[in-house]
Amino acid sequence: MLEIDNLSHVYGGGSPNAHHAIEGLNLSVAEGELLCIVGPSGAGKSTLLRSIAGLISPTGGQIRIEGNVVRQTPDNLAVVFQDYSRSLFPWMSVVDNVALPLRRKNMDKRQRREAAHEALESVGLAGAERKYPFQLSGGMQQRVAIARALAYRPALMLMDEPFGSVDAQTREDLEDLVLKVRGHHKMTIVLITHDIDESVYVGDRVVVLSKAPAHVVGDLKVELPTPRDQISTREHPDFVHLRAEVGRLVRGHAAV
Amino acid sequence: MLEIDNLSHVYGGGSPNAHHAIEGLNLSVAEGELLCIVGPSGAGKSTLLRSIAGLISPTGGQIRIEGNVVRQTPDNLAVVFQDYSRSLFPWMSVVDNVALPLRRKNMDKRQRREAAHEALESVGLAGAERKYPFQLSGGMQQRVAIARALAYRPALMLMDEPFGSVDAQTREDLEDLVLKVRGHHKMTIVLITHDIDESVYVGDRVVVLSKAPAHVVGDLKVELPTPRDQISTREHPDFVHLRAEVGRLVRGHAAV
Amino acid sequence: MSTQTLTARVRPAAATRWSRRAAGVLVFAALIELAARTGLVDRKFLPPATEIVGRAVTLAFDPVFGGHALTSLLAWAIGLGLATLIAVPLGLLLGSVPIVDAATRSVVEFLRPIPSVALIPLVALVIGTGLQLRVTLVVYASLWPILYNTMYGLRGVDPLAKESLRSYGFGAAAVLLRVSLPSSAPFITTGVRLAAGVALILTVSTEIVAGRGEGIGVFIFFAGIAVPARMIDILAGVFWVGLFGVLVNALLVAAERRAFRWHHVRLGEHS
Amino acid sequence: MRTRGMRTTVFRALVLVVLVIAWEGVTRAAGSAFFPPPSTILGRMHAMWFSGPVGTLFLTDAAVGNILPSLGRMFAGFAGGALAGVALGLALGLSARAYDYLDGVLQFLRAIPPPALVTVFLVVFGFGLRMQLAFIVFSIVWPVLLNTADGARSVEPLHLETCRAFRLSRAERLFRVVLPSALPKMFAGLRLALSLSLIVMVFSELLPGTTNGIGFQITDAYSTFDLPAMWAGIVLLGVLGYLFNELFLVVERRVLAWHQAAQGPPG
Amino acid sequence: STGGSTTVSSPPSASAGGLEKTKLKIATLPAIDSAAIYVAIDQKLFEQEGLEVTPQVVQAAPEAIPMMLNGEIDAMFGNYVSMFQAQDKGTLKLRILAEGSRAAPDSLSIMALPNSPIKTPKDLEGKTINVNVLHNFQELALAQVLKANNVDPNTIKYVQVTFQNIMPSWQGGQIDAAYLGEPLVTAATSSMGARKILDPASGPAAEFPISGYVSTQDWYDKNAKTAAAFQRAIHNAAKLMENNREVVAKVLPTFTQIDAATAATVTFPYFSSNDNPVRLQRVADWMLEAKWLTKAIDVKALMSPTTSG
Ligand SMILES: Nc1ncnc2c1ncn2[C@@H]1O[C@H](COP(=O)(O)OP(=O)(O)OP(=O)(O)O)[C@@H](O)[C@H]1O
Ligand SMILES: Nc1ncnc2c1ncn2[C@@H]1O[C@H](COP(=O)(O)OP(=O)(O)OP(=O)(O)O)[C@@H](O)[C@H]1O
Ligand SMILES: [Mg+2]
Ligand SMILES: [Mg+2]
Repeated sequence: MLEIDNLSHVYGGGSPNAHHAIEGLNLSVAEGELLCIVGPSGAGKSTLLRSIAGLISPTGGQIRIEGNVVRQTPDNLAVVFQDYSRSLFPWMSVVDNVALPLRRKNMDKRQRREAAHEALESVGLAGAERKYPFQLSGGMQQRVAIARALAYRPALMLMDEPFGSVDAQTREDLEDLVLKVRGHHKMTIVLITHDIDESVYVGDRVVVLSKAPAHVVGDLKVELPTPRDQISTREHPDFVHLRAEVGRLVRGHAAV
Repeated sequence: MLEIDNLSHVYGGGSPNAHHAIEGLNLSVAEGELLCIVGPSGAGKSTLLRSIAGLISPTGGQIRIEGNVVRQTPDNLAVVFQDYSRSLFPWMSVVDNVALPLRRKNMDKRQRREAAHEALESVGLAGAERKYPFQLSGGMQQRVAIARALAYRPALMLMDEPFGSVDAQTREDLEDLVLKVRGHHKMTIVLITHDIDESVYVGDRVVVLSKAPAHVVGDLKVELPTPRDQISTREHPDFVHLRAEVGRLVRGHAAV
Repeated sequence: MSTQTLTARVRPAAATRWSRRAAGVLVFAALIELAARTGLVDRKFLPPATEIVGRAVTLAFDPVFGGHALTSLLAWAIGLGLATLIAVPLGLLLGSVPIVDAATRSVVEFLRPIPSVALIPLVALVIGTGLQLRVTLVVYASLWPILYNTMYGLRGVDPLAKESLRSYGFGAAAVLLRVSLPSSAPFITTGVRLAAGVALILTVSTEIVAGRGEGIGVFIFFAGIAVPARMIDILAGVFWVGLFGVLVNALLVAAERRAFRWHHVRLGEHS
Repeated sequence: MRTRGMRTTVFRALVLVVLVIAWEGVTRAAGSAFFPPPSTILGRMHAMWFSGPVGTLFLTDAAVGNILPSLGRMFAGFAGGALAGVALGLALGLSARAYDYLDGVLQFLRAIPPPALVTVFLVVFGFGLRMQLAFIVFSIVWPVLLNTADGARSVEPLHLETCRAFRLSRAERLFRVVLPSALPKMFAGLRLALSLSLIVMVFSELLPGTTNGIGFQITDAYSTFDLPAMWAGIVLLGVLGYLFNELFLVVERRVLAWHQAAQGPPG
Repeated sequence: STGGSTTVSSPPSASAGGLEKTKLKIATLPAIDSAAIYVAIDQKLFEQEGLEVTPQVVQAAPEAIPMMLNGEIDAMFGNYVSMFQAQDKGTLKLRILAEGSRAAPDSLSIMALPNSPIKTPKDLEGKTINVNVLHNFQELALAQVLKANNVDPNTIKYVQVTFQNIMPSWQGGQIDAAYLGEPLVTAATSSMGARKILDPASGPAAEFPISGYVSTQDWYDKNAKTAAAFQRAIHNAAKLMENNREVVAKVLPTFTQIDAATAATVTFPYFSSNDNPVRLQRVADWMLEAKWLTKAIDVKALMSPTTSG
């Protein structure tokens, strides 16, 4: 579904303090796969995600989605940004924020509202529909951003640290929610996370990026039994083993 | 050092959709203590922090710092906001962002720069001084906010999920950094976190808040050997026990 | 500068605010009154405030003055409305398509500093001198504040908000209408408020120079060519113009507060 | 980057040339005395202002005696108006108290047509330069004032909270936080005020007692029906406005570099 | 209360047929000089000619030229100096329909305040004097009179001051002597005790022609008979006004800001009851002498012979 070929990205190209964020990165994601990306802070993960979404154009290499080179934002894509609070529209209520992208779908107003409502409920924000983003706590805002992406039911979902601001319990619920939705609607998901346990728990595959300039230094298939379960999966010996493996890769390359 | 007496906060008081964020919260923090606060998303943790910092005035109860009722922002206080990216000034370079609050201290320009430089180095941003916030990754911005608070060397430091956006390795480094600084400069620290392991690892005490309206449902003293160590402390039987205890408290009250 | 205290940005009670406003206005009026009564300025040329207001009140019941006022009002309203209708879309275009901005900038910047007085004979020749002359000049002058506030407002839109919508496959036009426009709407409204004042000034000024018999400006002109000049009438006319300006501004501010509640509440100005 | 800048410059010049040619064509075809073709206007501009000796940079006496005083008045008025607008705007934007006290009066003054108050200005300020400057300042202060107030009021709340948390002094908060974040909006007001100051400069030269200036030449030309001379004045104003604006943009780009960079490419 | 319209003789037969146009819009100024047209309306003189004239007050004469060019009005009342300048610059192909006003003694005046050191015309040398519009008939006439009084006109500094601001500028000392027209002359004399220094409409500039009714050559070519009828009505009005202050005083408050009391006392200009190219040629010649014209103007060619009795 998604192929990344020798991707490079340089910020401020030409200037003396140009920054090579990504260099020679190769990666491919199969249809329906849930790929987790982990890597040190400032590696270039968000840059990679923005490139896939067609929001910035790479300075080298190519990204293809279903065979088509990404030149602008591909159809049927949803992004949960790392800076979730700024990605919400302050002039709209929470439910309107979630419903807005659904205008791209063939839905009438009532259907959009319903879908938005349902998505908000699934992230535990049933009572907050009529509030404005600034009236919500950080974690609640983050969940609105997740609900917006989920309601959209994209073919490809890109999530940049989507669960960073919620408490442990909610986080587990959201992980399971993503797994459930993925199963129902055959989405392909690329999820960036700093939580190594999380990457192994939700991922079909975990890719480890190096420090900047980012490239792939580890690519592990996660073959844990499905459906996953917060208690049994995390106790599975493979889980413990994979987690340690990913941890080693991240640490090893962060220190370089 | 810090005493909170029967604190309440209602948002939008008077209006039909008033929100009781905090109700009847009592808490006291000793000089030099590192208190961790955990609780479900939307509980009212950030609200509590803002009240302590004198940024909002509580609708009920009282907060005292060193015996004085907080009416405006107390002296010698530093805050790391949850919405770190918005709390940085986009028109200033990273080093200027960190150096700005130091004008309150008796330092000349060179000293301020040096202190800022040192703080940035300690959070692993030695190369990024001359960049502007928008040129940094999410995790790097968060570390700038931390560096700004650290460089200030406040008597009371309030941190709202300060390590949410950094990778596992960096997170551990920053935890140790906070512990180290605290030891050197006798700060009192209140730290909000969603990571239960983290709360037990860095905290002298962990307070668990309930769902909104927030009040204290658990208050555990952490009596682990110091100095703490990422590997041995986390393997300590007390650690494992405390972690489970905090987890139970959070989950129990999140579900209510 | 009260932000250092806890009550920062909490707006005081409406009664307090209105009494402060009234105090401000009274002090201003008292200054004029004093200047005239103490002979600081010749009261032939600046009569005391009480006399001005007294005359203004009687004017309010004068049907001739009412006719003048209605004429001016009509030109003002049409001019400001047209200016808004032209300038907002134009600002959106210039602010979002750099190539259009680049192409038109030299022309726009060339036209902007041309004073409307110099244009009066030219416009009069081409389109005639009735209401259309006034309206044209009003549109020409009040276009700019709206245009520039729209363009500068667009620049302040959070790029991440725009990216959010783009990532869902919305095109440039949709992003412009659904993100950039609402996000910069408060600042555009400030531009409209500015333009409302400019339009008022232009309406009356054009009438003073070339009113063709109707409008508050003509009333002022005639009061000026009397011997001796009826300063009291001039200033009473000015008083009504100023009062109308205050009224329009208050209405626009109130409308803005309603329409962009999210903006003001977020900024902590609880109303 | 640089080549793109070059290309837009060339493009803009091209647009300008095409427009001037069209203008020439249309006015020649129309043949109205009120609309002389640009070639005639340019000829007149040259004869009037730019055919002087090398020693004065080709400026004629008329140019030195009219353009320079006008520019002086304009810049002095602009500086005064900009300063007053920024100061008042900040006060209004930051202090609810100042806003309440001043709002009514300022909104009243803002709507007043200056031509109606010429006599009052004359009595208060007297003939000549002082009155002219007062006139310019009074007219151009409003866009700066309103936009500055808007900018000062819309500072990101978390920035202000950060200031308070770190107990920055008022001056630091004002100069390091409020001002920079209001700056983009202030610049919109300043840019409006700049061209407005040219316009009002012309108006001010219609005031009693004026004996020189571009505006004076324009009105004198029209009252004697010397339309090419009037157009010469208009074109000169346009050119000056264009040049000042370019200069302004250079300053703005420098001052707001962070803003433009943080905003990313437009669109 | 009509001023006796029956005394005016006019050939009604001439108006009966053949007028190209019967409804006319004429731009006038809110000043005494424009009185003839209002008297003609008031006394139904236009009616007798088969014309229906609507005056359109404008605030300054140059404003009316675009209106005339685009057909909003048929003719206008304007001062000759401006009109000749427009003719000279090619802005307008001028046609004078009828003469209007000429300066009468004491209708214009150079005045000084009671405590001013200016006593005689000679004292005006190097002084600042106001005019309504620069380079216009005020300067033209005064220059001739000053020369006749042995004063160098080139030493005078003229500043343009709008009507309304003459008094404050004068009292504020920003002008040394004031160049006033009626009704200011009367007002300054009575209320401020101002002294007359010089009459700019005396000597060589006596009965100096100030303003007239003009249209474009183009309009005249299409409406020759209407123009003749218009001229007759204006001349008849002027005749009526010659010995009859009341007809003038009656109309003044309707289009100027002069009240009835003032109207009864002010000095009127002369209203021309026939057209005389010779006296008008003087204006053009002086303008040429002052280099306000680039070439000579043959005024006669712009005028029609007087057709009224
Ligand atoms: N607009 C920009 N201009 C210049 N440099 C940039 C820009 N955006 C990002 N960078 C640099 O690119 C590098 C990668 O940034 P990116 O945001 O992709 O990191 P990341 O892997 O998402 O990190 P984190 O986990 O901290 O969010 C960083 O070093 C950052 O400084
Ligand atoms: N400005 C506001 N107006 C109205 N309600 C608010 C406002 N700010 C916060 N709230 C509400 O108060 C509650 C507590 O918010 P707070 O930000 O303190 O939560 P939190 O514990 O920090 O949550 P999180 O862990 O998600 O950041 C939330 O339910 C939120 O909706
Ligand atoms: Mg990132
Ligand atoms: Mg929070």
